[in-house]
Amino acid sequence: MGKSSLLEMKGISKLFPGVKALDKVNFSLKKGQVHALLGENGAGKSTLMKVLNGIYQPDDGEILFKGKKVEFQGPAAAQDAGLAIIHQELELIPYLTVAENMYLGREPRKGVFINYQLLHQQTAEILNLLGVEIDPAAKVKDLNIGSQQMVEIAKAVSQSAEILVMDEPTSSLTNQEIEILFKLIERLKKQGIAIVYISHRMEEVFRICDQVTVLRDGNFVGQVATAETDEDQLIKMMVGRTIADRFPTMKFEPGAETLKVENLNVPDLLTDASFSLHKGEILGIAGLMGSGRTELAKALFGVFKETTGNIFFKGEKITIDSPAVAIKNGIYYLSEDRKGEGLILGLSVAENISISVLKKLLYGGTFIKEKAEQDLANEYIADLKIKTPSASQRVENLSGGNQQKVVISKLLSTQPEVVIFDEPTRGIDVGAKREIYDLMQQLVAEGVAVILISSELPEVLNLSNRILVMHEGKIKGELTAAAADQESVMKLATGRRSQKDE
Amino acid sequence: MNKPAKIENKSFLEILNKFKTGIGLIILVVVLSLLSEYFLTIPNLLNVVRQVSIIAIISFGMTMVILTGGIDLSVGSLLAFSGAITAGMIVNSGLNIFLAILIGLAAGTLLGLFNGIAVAKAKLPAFIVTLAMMTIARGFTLIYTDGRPISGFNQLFRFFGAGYLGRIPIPVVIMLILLFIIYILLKKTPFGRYLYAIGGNENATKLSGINTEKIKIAVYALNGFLAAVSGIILTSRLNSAQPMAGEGYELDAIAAVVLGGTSLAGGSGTVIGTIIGALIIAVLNNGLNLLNVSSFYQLVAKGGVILLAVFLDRKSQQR
Amino acid sequence: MNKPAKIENKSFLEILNKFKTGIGLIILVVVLSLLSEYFLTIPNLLNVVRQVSIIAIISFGMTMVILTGGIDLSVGSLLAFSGAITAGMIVNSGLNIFLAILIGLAAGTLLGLFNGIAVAKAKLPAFIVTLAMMTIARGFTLIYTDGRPISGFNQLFRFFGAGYLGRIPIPVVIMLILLFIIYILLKKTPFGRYLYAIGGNENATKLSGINTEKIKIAVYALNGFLAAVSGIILTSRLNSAQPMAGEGYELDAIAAVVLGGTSLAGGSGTVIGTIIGALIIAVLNNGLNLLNVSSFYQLVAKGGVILLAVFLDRKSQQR
Amino acid sequence: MAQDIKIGLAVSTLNNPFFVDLKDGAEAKAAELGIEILTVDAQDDAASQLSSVEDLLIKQIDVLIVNPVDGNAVVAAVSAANAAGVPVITVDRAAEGGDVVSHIASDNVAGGEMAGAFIAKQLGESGKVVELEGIPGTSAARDRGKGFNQSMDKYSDMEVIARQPAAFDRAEGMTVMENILQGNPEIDAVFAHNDNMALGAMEAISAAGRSDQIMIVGFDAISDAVAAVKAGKLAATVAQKPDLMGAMAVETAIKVANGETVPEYTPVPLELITK
Ligand SMILES: Nc1ncnc2c1ncn2[C@@H]1O[C@H](COP(=O)(O)OP(=O)(O)OP(=O)(O)O)[C@@H](O)[C@H]1O
Ligand SMILES: Nc1ncnc2c1ncn2[C@@H]1O[C@H](COP(=O)(O)OP(=O)(O)OP(=O)(O)O)[C@@H](O)[C@H]1O
Ligand SMILES: [Mg+2]
Ligand SMILES: [Mg+2]
Repeated sequence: MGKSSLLEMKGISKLFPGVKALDKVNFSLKKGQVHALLGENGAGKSTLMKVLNGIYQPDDGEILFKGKKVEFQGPAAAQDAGLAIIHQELELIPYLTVAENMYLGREPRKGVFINYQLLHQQTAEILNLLGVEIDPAAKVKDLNIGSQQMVEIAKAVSQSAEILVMDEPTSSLTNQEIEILFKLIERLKKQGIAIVYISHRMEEVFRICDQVTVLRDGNFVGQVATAETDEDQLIKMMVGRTIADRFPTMKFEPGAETLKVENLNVPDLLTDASFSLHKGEILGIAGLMGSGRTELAKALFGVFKETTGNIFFKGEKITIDSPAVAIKNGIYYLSEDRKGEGLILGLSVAENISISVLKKLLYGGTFIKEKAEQDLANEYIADLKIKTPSASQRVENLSGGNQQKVVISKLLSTQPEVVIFDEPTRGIDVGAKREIYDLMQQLVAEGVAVILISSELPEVLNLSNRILVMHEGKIKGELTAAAADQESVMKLATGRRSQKDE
Repeated sequence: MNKPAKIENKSFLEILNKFKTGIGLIILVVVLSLLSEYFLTIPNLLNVVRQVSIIAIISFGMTMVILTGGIDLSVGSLLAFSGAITAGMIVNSGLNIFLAILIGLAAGTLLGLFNGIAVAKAKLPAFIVTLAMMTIARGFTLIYTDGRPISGFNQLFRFFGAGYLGRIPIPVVIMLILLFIIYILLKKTPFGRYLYAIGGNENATKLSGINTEKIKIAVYALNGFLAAVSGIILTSRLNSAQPMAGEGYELDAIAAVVLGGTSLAGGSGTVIGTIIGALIIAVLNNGLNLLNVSSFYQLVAKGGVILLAVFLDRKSQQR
Repeated sequence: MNKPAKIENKSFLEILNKFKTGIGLIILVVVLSLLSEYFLTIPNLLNVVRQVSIIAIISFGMTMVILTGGIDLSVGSLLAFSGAITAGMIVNSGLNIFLAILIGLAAGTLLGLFNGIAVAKAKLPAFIVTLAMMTIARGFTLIYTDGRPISGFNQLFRFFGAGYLGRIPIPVVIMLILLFIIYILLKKTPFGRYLYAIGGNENATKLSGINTEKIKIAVYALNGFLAAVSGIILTSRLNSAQPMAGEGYELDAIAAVVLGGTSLAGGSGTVIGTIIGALIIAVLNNGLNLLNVSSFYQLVAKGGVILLAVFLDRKSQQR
Repeated sequence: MAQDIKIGLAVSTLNNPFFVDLKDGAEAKAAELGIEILTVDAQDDAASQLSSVEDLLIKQIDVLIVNPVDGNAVVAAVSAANAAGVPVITVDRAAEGGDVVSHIASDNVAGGEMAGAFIAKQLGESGKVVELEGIPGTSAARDRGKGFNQSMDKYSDMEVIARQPAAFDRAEGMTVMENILQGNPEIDAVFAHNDNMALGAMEAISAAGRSDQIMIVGFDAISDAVAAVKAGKLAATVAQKPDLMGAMAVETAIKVANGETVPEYTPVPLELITK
């Protein structure tokens, strides 16, 4: 923390009603440095960065920027001073165009009007620089999540800030897009721009970061140079204990066929999907973003109205035309979109967990047994180690990882026979990830059939018994665990050749 | 960890908040008691609760609709329609009173059901559907009555609006029973829980295996039913079915719901809050009448107090 | 990647959709032309556009308010208030007409400003704030006019409501100018884009360093201004400021906005859609009169057609 | 002879039985004489009345009968008809300008006075009276109130102790009366600007058990009210003859269309209906 520090945050504390999110945290950043900020879900990473960007005012502590004390009254002040942030949650305006979003509040003008020509030109330049093909005039709502994330990144880059905060920028990017981002980071670094990088993916931290600062429960744990540490040490700093392996050793004893899918079609989204699924196995589904994995899962779950094809459940043909029917048949889908499709944020932990089985918790078929509901919730809170003050806490107030565990509890409460996990570990810290893997292991051991959709290839490779690879709405091939590696999956995923069971 | 502290803190604040809406009412009551000697008398208070009953019953249904994130502008017209049908069945068609009431209730429920189907199945915006229904049902009522009131009931029918149980007016009894039922419905049954869930996140609710369409249809139908109950009570109370009855009641009902702390975005709110909201409006009307405030100033005072009440309420919620 | 293709596809669909609302209008026009020989005549069409102008001007403002995710129920009362103030300044205070108009415009803007401050600064729900303002402004109007219409203007003042530019009625000219200005405002200026941004994601807009409070206050004030413009035109057209003018116009304006495809949740919609929506309502009123549909059946027909129009519109959007 | 005459009838509102009667009277007369009549309803909105009159003019009517929402605002509609060369007859309420060939109405001010005088006489020129007002700003509320208060002012011992609006609405009349009853232990009479409010007040008063202390006078003589007067529950109601008014308007319109001269003002008899 020498003289050349571009930024010094000293003794920062931030109190939310009843929660001490930050407790005397220190953080420093040098010019041209890529500095990782690590910690479990809810450790206070995002809060610290929001304090830095003037979104929250600290209750205590001071911020020195280029050696001078600063107090940003709002995001605009921080922007003016040369700070930019890529938010963890996408903060884009659906009905505005990419260009309008990128320059929101900073539009080039011609008199009182927006200079659209210049706006589109500037936007195109930034997007080109990033190497992504996005139309500046497209509406953001029409982009997929990955592209939206790239727009968010481009927006921050366009501010030509001296400090750029990236709060989990890769959680919804494809590998290809991640590579683009990393190249960009290298370039910005060379220009002397300092970057704060928040991620739950260790390999990324080791690849691009110089320094690491670790937070735990709102406290500063320590700062180390990346070169002088390793994964185990960082994990220990984060969770206070060591985690032996990232992945559990999976034992599969596939039993009878639970599900057989023949020529499942959804107009424009899914073409002729056929596969089978057995008791006690995990069927991984890999593919690039937009390859139709989610659509396949949702089609099985009865979300789409115009589905055609045959689904056999334990040998019997069934028609699934709504999630209710799917759940009745023992199939449950865990959405990739936790906030949009998983949780009811305003309801309590218990109310979220019980919602799918509420009808089984009734007195006289009419009134909810509140005690039974609480018991059910407490059982899962204990089993899954959900960090919450009580079962009646509003889900909104839980950290991301714990929210994910609530959705999983909801799923488990229905005692499903087929579970579809769609990106189950997105935005989840290392400790919690391992807990979710263990849970899958346990499900399989109990004879549940699992489908695992994930964009993190190591996850699919390490956890699956067999792997389906999708490309443009079609299943391009199937690989056994033994035959599958990064390369063989990517070949299929990019549609380079078609094969069956190599 | 200091998390347990947080939760206690929160729920304490929440209790305080619930209390606050009530406090607005209490302040109003105290002020009016000081200003008018007639206000705080048993007959006047019974009077106020009897007056509130019609709007309150409608606003119970409105609470449920708004909890799902919807709205229903047609309640005033449904009220008039059901009242007119019931009256017509009794007076013109000479039906048995209970049969007539059943038909009146069915009429309101049916139109409510139509609202529900248009909103839930056809996915049309509730605002427009119920605005159209407001016009259509008013048209039906005027056509059915030819624009004239229907009157001439026997004493039995008058019981529902003008009768008493001990000293308690029957409309108040009906209101309290409905309040109790709907309170339980919202608090203790899956149906009630699903209303909050739909208002909170309809998508997630659907993916949790709940038939959200069915629930929404049921809510609008129920709302139509409650409007019909109000309509029949009003008809009985006035001893006449007025074709223009209930005009503007939708705004009073929505105001009661929002004053009671229910969010127009859906997902949070209580029917207890709603009855307090309805009481604030009724007490205000009563007080202004008692104080003999001249009509133009009444409008200003009424608007001002509503604004003040919601301001105090939100103020307390913000901290 | 097939992404660019997808986007083209989408925007083509969108164009088709925009077209669709217009198609609803065209269908209506064709049907009415077949049913009534009087409908498709120049005098009648001029008649219709003159009739639509008052509601249209209000609904332009309403479009902006709704784009931000808000609502304004007070427009009808603001219209009456501004009209009354203008008329009073001319007739009672003997002011110069242009000065009187300025004062009238200022009156509407001021009350709108108050709405905006209550919504943006005090964070009160727009529905309740403007509902209270609806009552309060009506009270002010009645107090100011003592419940009596104000009339007795000179020919110059009557020009705004009853004059012509060539064959085009002045209210239509004013409406077209305002339509053009607001179209440009929404499409081409930062202010306009911020309205969409606030309605789309207020938090994100704030995080982009935009003073969302200021923008929201401005929108409600602007809406008050436009209500005042309508009020002055109406006063001039009727040759009298009616204390009860504009009652229920808020619902017509909102209906026009929603028929025009603007989402009540905010964030998407156009003022062109709104004018089409307003025209649908006006053509319907005119057509039903021309067809001599009796007034009770008119209500049913009007509600039915609105329902149908929004149904067709949403149907086309769903695929 | 009169076969191809087309009459336009613009009614202020059909949400009130009084005007429904007026319309029915006019339409019945027209049907009897085989005349085409086109009716439009303004729902008490002056602007909507202007629009619907414009729509009627498009249909090339020969005579316009208008029952104004408001006497001042209707001038624009009258002028529009004048400009189109269509003669105008006003019913019930007068237009404050424009060329009107004939006005047919009963006098609301006179009616209000009649009611006031009746109450004063019944009470021996001394007592406490409540006035239930119609929708503020409407001419009926204004004129009936004006007439009533003029007559009250004539008697030094007659006192109007409460004056509250109840929107011409029965439910509102009942609620407002209930509240007034709470605040005023001594009331001798109620005058309501229309029968709807009077009947609402009647229910409130009988529920409070004060029927024998308070006399109620309404206005309009709608059938419910007449029945109540017969039953001794209402003391009186001021009868207008809306159906007669409608019929007379049509007769006058035909005369106008045939170029005959008609009187500028035709009063329709008012009548106090008592038991
Ligand atoms: N606006 C808020 N109000 C109340 N509590 C909050 C708020 N924002 C954050 N918190 C709480 O502060 C703590 C720190 O949250 P923060 O979002 O900074 O965590 P994080 O380290 O970014 O976690 P993640 O990895 O899940 O993103 C958590 O306990 C969180 O619940
Ligand atoms: N609601 C929707 N409306 C229209 N198109 C959609 C919708 N949802 C997804 N798509 C499109 O369908 C295709 C597949 O979607 P999606 O990106 O969810 O696939 P995926 O394989 O599940 O990827 P991932 O799970 O990694 O996000 C994409 O082209 C996407 O843009
Ligand atoms: Mg975070
Ligand atoms: Mg997906």
